[in-house]
Amino acid sequence: GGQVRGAGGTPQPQTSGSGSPAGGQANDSTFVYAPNHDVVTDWDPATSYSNEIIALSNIYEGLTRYDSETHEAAPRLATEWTSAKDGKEWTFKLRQGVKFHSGATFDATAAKKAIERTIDKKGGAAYIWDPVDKIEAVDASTLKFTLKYAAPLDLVAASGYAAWMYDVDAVDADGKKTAGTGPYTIDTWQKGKETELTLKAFEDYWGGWKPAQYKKVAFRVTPEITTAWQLLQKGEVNFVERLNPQLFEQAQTTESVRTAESPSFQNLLVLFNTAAGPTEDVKVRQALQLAIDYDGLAAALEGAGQKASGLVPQGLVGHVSGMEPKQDLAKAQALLAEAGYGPDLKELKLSLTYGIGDEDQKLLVTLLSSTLSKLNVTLQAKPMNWSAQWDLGKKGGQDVFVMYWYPDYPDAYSWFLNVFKSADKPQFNLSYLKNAEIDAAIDKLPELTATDRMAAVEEYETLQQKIIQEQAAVAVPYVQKYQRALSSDVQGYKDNAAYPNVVFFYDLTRAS
Amino acid sequence: MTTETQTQETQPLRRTLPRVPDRFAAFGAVLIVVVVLAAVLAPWLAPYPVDDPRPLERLLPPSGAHWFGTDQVGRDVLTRILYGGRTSLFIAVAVLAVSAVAGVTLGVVAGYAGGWIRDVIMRVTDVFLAFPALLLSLALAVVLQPGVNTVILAIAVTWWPWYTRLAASMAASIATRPYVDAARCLGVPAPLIILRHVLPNSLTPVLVQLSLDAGGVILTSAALSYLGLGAQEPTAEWGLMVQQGQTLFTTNWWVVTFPGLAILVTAFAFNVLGEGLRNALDPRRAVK
Amino acid sequence: MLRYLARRLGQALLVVAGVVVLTFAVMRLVPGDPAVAFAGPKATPEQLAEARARFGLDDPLPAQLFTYVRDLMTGDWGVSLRTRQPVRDDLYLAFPASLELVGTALLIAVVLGIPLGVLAARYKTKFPDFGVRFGSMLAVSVPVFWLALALQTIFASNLGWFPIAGEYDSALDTTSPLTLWTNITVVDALITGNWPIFTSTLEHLVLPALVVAAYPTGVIAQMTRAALIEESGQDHARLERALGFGETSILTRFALRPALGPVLSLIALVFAYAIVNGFLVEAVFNWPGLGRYAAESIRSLDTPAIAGVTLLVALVYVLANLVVDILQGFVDPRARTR
Amino acid sequence: MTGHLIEARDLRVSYGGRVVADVPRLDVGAGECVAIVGESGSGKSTTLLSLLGLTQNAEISGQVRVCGVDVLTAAPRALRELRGARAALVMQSPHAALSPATRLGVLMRRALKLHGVKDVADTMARAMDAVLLDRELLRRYPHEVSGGQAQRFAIALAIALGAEVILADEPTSALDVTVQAEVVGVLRRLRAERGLALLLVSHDLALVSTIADRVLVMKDGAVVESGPAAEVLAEPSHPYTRELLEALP
Amino acid sequence: MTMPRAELRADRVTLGYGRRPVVHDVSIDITEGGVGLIGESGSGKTTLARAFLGLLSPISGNIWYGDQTLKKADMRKFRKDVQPVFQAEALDPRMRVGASIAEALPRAARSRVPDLLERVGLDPALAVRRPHELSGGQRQRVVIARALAVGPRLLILDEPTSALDVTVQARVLDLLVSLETERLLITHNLAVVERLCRTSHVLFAGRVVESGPTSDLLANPAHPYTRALRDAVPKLGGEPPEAKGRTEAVPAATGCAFRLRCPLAGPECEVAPEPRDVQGRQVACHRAEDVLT
Ligand SMILES: Nc1ncnc2c1ncn2[C@@H]1O[C@H](COP(=O)(O)OP(=O)(O)OP(=O)(O)O)[C@@H](O)[C@H]1O
Ligand SMILES: Nc1ncnc2c1ncn2[C@@H]1O[C@H](COP(=O)(O)OP(=O)(O)OP(=O)(O)O)[C@@H](O)[C@H]1O
Ligand SMILES: [Mg+2]
Ligand SMILES: [Mg+2]
Repeated sequence: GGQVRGAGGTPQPQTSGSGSPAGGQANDSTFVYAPNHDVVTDWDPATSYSNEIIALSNIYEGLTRYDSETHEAAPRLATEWTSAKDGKEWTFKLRQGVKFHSGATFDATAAKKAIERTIDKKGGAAYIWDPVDKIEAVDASTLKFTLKYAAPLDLVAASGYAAWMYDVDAVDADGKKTAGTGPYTIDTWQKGKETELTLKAFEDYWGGWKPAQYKKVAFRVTPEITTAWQLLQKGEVNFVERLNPQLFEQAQTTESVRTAESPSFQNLLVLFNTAAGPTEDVKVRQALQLAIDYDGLAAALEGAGQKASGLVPQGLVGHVSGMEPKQDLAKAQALLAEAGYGPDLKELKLSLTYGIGDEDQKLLVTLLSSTLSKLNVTLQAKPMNWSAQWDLGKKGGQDVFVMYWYPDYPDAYSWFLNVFKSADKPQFNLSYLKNAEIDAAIDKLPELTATDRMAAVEEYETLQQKIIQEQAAVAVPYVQKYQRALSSDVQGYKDNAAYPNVVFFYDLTRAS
Repeated sequence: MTTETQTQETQPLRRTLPRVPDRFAAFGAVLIVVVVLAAVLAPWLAPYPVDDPRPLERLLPPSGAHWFGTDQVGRDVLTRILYGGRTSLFIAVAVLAVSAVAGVTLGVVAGYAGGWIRDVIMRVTDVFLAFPALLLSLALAVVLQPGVNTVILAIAVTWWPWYTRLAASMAASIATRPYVDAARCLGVPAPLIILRHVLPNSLTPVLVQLSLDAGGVILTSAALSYLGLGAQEPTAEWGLMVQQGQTLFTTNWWVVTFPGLAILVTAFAFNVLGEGLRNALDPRRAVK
Repeated sequence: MLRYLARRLGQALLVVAGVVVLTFAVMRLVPGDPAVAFAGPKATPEQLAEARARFGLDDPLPAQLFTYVRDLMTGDWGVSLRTRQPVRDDLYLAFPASLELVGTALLIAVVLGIPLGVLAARYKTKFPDFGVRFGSMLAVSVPVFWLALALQTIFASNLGWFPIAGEYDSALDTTSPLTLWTNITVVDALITGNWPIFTSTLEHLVLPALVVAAYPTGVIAQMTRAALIEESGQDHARLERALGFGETSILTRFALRPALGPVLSLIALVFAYAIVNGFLVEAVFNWPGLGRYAAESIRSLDTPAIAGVTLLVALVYVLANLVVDILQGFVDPRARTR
Repeated sequence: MTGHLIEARDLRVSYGGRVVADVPRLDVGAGECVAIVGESGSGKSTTLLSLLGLTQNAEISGQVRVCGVDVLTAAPRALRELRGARAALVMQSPHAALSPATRLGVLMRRALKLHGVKDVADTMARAMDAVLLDRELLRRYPHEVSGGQAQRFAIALAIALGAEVILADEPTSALDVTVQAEVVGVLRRLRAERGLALLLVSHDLALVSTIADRVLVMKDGAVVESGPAAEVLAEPSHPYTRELLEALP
Repeated sequence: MTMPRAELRADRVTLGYGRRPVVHDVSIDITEGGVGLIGESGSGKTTLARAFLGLLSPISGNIWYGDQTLKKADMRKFRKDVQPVFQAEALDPRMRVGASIAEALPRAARSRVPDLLERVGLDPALAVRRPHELSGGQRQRVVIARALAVGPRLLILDEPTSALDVTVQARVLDLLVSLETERLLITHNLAVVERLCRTSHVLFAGRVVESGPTSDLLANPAHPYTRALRDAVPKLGGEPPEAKGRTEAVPAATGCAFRLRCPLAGPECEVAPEPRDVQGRQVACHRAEDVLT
């Protein structure tokens, strides 16, 4: 028998349930987002850990949301919070009158159940709740966390993954129902179709609805940048998450299109093997750091990347300004010579692995290998699929490992804990750095962040100097920059680096 | 089967080539010579060093200094096309050599031996034929790390069955020829019969097919590069160049158009020559 | 005929078995752990172990092959590491769209290619012949992805004659929802009389189908021409001439049918080729088909999905060959007794 | 005008400059049978084909009139009307001469319609009867009938179209002698009944001697001897003809 | 005869391609004085020849070589003893004819090529030519020369002259007669059989329908098919051969295969006739006595 594609067989009701719009012009158009790959793979808000963040962020809400301007957590389902006992106890006051899409009421018990379920599922980014020892629903509107060790729980609760509040009884992995409190719910979902997902307004959203807001959203999967750009020009889509620099430039001068640029929390790490091989010699590592053409790279990226300053991107606590690296070939050659390599000395052979199909990484490799060949250094660069690259990395199979890093919740701690804290079996510590002093400093970071901001900032700065300058374990060429393009009639768009590629559709209105 | 085609099969290539060569085919041959020369002489013809990125001179449109413009890291597109020809032609020649040698050997044995040997070889061939070429190449490229050698191996693995099929059918028909029977009656051992009689007489259509396929191999390797699984930076290769330039199609057309044209012209030249040869030798032999 | 059919079927099954084993081998050869692909880039060791157990990756290889074959037999094509859906469901969605695209392309190829071949054969060595040969050589030589970009930019973006991308205007999903029977949009729209979606799909089909059709059209035109010229040089054409038939009617009424034999078997080959070629085109035109699915799967090393696509394409190839062999019996009576 | 149905003067056919057939004079009148004999490759088939303008890529000079039509200068349309309807060709290898994917009946019906014959069904049936072929054969494809049947079908075609002239090229070379006897019998009957002019090509001297009125002997493209069959074969004047006759086993 | 006989005989062989038998249950001894095989085209003559040469294994029955079946026989010796002469096509078009002949010789004996060419009446200078540069008659002689190179005692000749002109044919036949070898000759030219073979077998639809001394057989056939063959041969200056009216294209599937074309066919012919001895000949016909005059 035939099943119906589209509006579930029932034509849309002529008048929507919320009654007539209160003044102003109703916005009956659909906001179309053009992502470059499939949107949803995992509908479970507990375990979702992938591209679906661009949809789920509009369906689910957390207790807090990171504010990209103040660099702090801002109220969302929690209206206010306090921490006590050196950051080991946190109490959140919850917003009243919030309803789940399922009709159930959001309260402290529901929140507790949601977080506990997320922790139990152990999927995705559930580890962010690791510090939590106990959750208590003190009363309907008060939620209290007791921690095992100090942690900035307000930032954890702002995470884009594993921090959603949902009705645990209504979770549906098949993508037919949603269990969040957010402004949108699923309208249709057809995996594999061009318009994979459409969302519709949740009429009982606690924030209420204004006429100019978009009540419908569609995700139209468009893998080719050129195609996306042409669709945007024709007005068939409203938002393209990323264009290349040339198209972006063209977009800036195109009338029907607006552009937005903002730095992300994702930076490129060039990790040098500190444990074995020629890069065990710190001089070689420093020489490599100096050989990278940072300015050329940034120029070639034409705004898709921005020269990094230190390990922590701008916008996060812990960012240090004035740490921008510079190419210095003379010094690099001198350092190499000290290590016994160079144009008139021994040839240096280095192996490097990077992500296959990544244009920006490829650019880095292209530039670096041609520079190094002048220094009598041969770079054997292997593009690899992530799982293969990582497998090799875990075995210490290369001299240089190129990868991106980004935090799961907006906190610089992730770079230090995961990438530079020593480990017997390296997971992401792919520079294989083993330094007790650094380890000790890293361990102190959460508590400092939760209790003494100023001290934390200082500690972050010292650590970065140690890792980048003294140890030369890593070079950080650039932070990725988002270059968005959107229809010029869309108003209210603001990028939030803590939620990569997410558009909060509720905040948008259409100019008439 | 008409007697006409039978005699054509058995005549030496020299005799079956038309006296007035097909003008179309001749045109293809000339084009191929030009392309090959350009590739071979690349180091002397190329105006710039092949691997010399200058980020500050990136994406310059075609001009007197850079006839075909520069690419996104500031390398001269003309230079890279000239050098890219070396890679692409090398890939084509290597793939065809490997797959023709493997395929024809197996095919001739299958066709001559018949019986279960033929059955086994042909079923294996069928499996590889049914296996989508591009997909198998892709899988192999993933297994073996992308790069020129992988491209060669990957395409060859999916290419040989065609020659096996062709050679097997030729050999099977040759094996029933009286002169093969005569050789068997004289007591000539089978390997020698294959080498002396079956192989030389099966080769003509294979030659034609080789020429037709050269274009196909270049296109496939370009498609592999296009999917990011072919040649890798900083190797100059046409498919890779198109792939890297494709997002610039609307803004910086020269980065993608010239390498695309290079592929088109080369594939065209080989196809034209192959089609000309085929028309001259056997108009009916199936194309792929 | 029946025995012949049975034999062909047996052979086809053998080939399919071979493809299954080969697919399995390739899947296992791929370095890097499928579990990593499943569990994500920042997976913890426990998550990895769980994934490994789930996919039976710790079993010995023969056991894995056995499980794989048994699952295939029961219709379980595995679960995609990327979409986390059963691969069979994914394919069930993606394949019809590819079929729609490739089917249309082949239709175009046949409808254009055969008459062009006839034209060339009729005016052999004259201008039309030259034109057709030149054009068809170009068509088989042009890199598809390049052609796709060029046509899209020129005809959709600059001239605005055709839509840029997509299968049909998705706004129609709400105004005139489509009832699915075959999952092939045009077909379903046609049989349910859904004209808005039908016309919209046709509009969207034009450009990608033309791109995919380029290669088969060229090959079919060449092949038709060669076969016709061969046929019209045969003794029987001389008899037809001796009976007073004109050249055109000899070509179309007598030579074409026997000439179609080789052309037909070509179509089977081209069909599989076009599906794979479609992979490159689908990305450019946002066509929600197998190609996009395959490309994404390859990028994320989604081995069950890659294996599924491979198997499906191989099956289609085997099936197409089978159908062509049978069809050939109808077109060329000589083939029946062979 | 001599009133002959076939009339050729100084016919010279060459391929790429090489003369393969040079026939100074060839006449065939109504009811007559003329045979061309000679060694393989001597230009017999070429001569026959050139009489209907059916050679490919050949240069032809001289004059050829068949049923009053000047074959070498006639417009394509006039040629098409001549061929089949008035002058029919029976080709060397019967199977190869029939389009493999066309049923015999379809071919015959198309040919009859082309030449505006009325009562198609009736005519077809009568023609098949005339060559003693089962009408059922019309439903078959060429590969489903035997060589003798195909040969007789070709003759049936000529009869159905009412041809005045039949040019038959080695109609029996591949056949077993029993089948050959059948084919020859049909042709003889037609000559007697309808005044059919028959031009026969063969290298079987014995066969020729039994049915031809006149004979042309060809060697290396040239006619070396010609005259009444009985005379030429009984008292050959040219050494080659003698050689041919002596070699008969 | 002083020369030892190359004993080769077929014992109730059934031959075919794939599963389909085309020759049924045929027994033929190759005896002194030449053995002829005649019959309609497609009746299986070539197939039998290939079986005699060991190029095709029988589906059932055996080919005996001396007192051993071919399967068990010493093939090296067999190959020396028995050689085929096919049509001129039996030369590899790419090889010089000298090389084709030399292929048959051991390395040391390559110098014998000119001798062999002379023996078949060819100029040794022709050795450097390729087949297409020779006339049909010359090519046929090269084929014979090559067969003779290994010193065979028996030649299997499949239509050695049918592609040739009568004049050339005569010369090749003279050559064959002059050779001191046994022969199995396949042809559809009755006059040639008469000249070269003491015994003959007539094949129809894969079965031997009549065999016996050639002269007897042609002078006074005992099978209606043999008689039809003889009668249909046109005679120089004679009357045109008589047409019989209806002939059927396909042999009958059951009973006597010739029954549909046989003027004498009666109800008994619905049963396939077994070969029997009639006046010193083997005949497979129920009405052989009526055929003999
Ligand atoms: N289309 C052609 N192009 C070139 N040469 C040709 C062509 N057709 C025939 N010939 C040549 O013309 C000569 C005469 O050929 P033709 O077919 O007339 O001989 P024939 O007397 O009929 O011989 P046969 O008895 O073998 O049929 C031969 O040498 C042949 O090779
Ligand atoms: N290679 C083959 N495969 C299948 N069938 C074959 C093959 N060769 C011959 N035949 C068939 O076997 C039968 C006998 O063929 P064979 O060649 O022995 O006939 P023949 O008596 O030599 O005929 P001719 O006088 O025409 O040479 C024929 O029906 C033929 O079609
Ligand atoms: Mg002839
Ligand atoms: Mg034979």
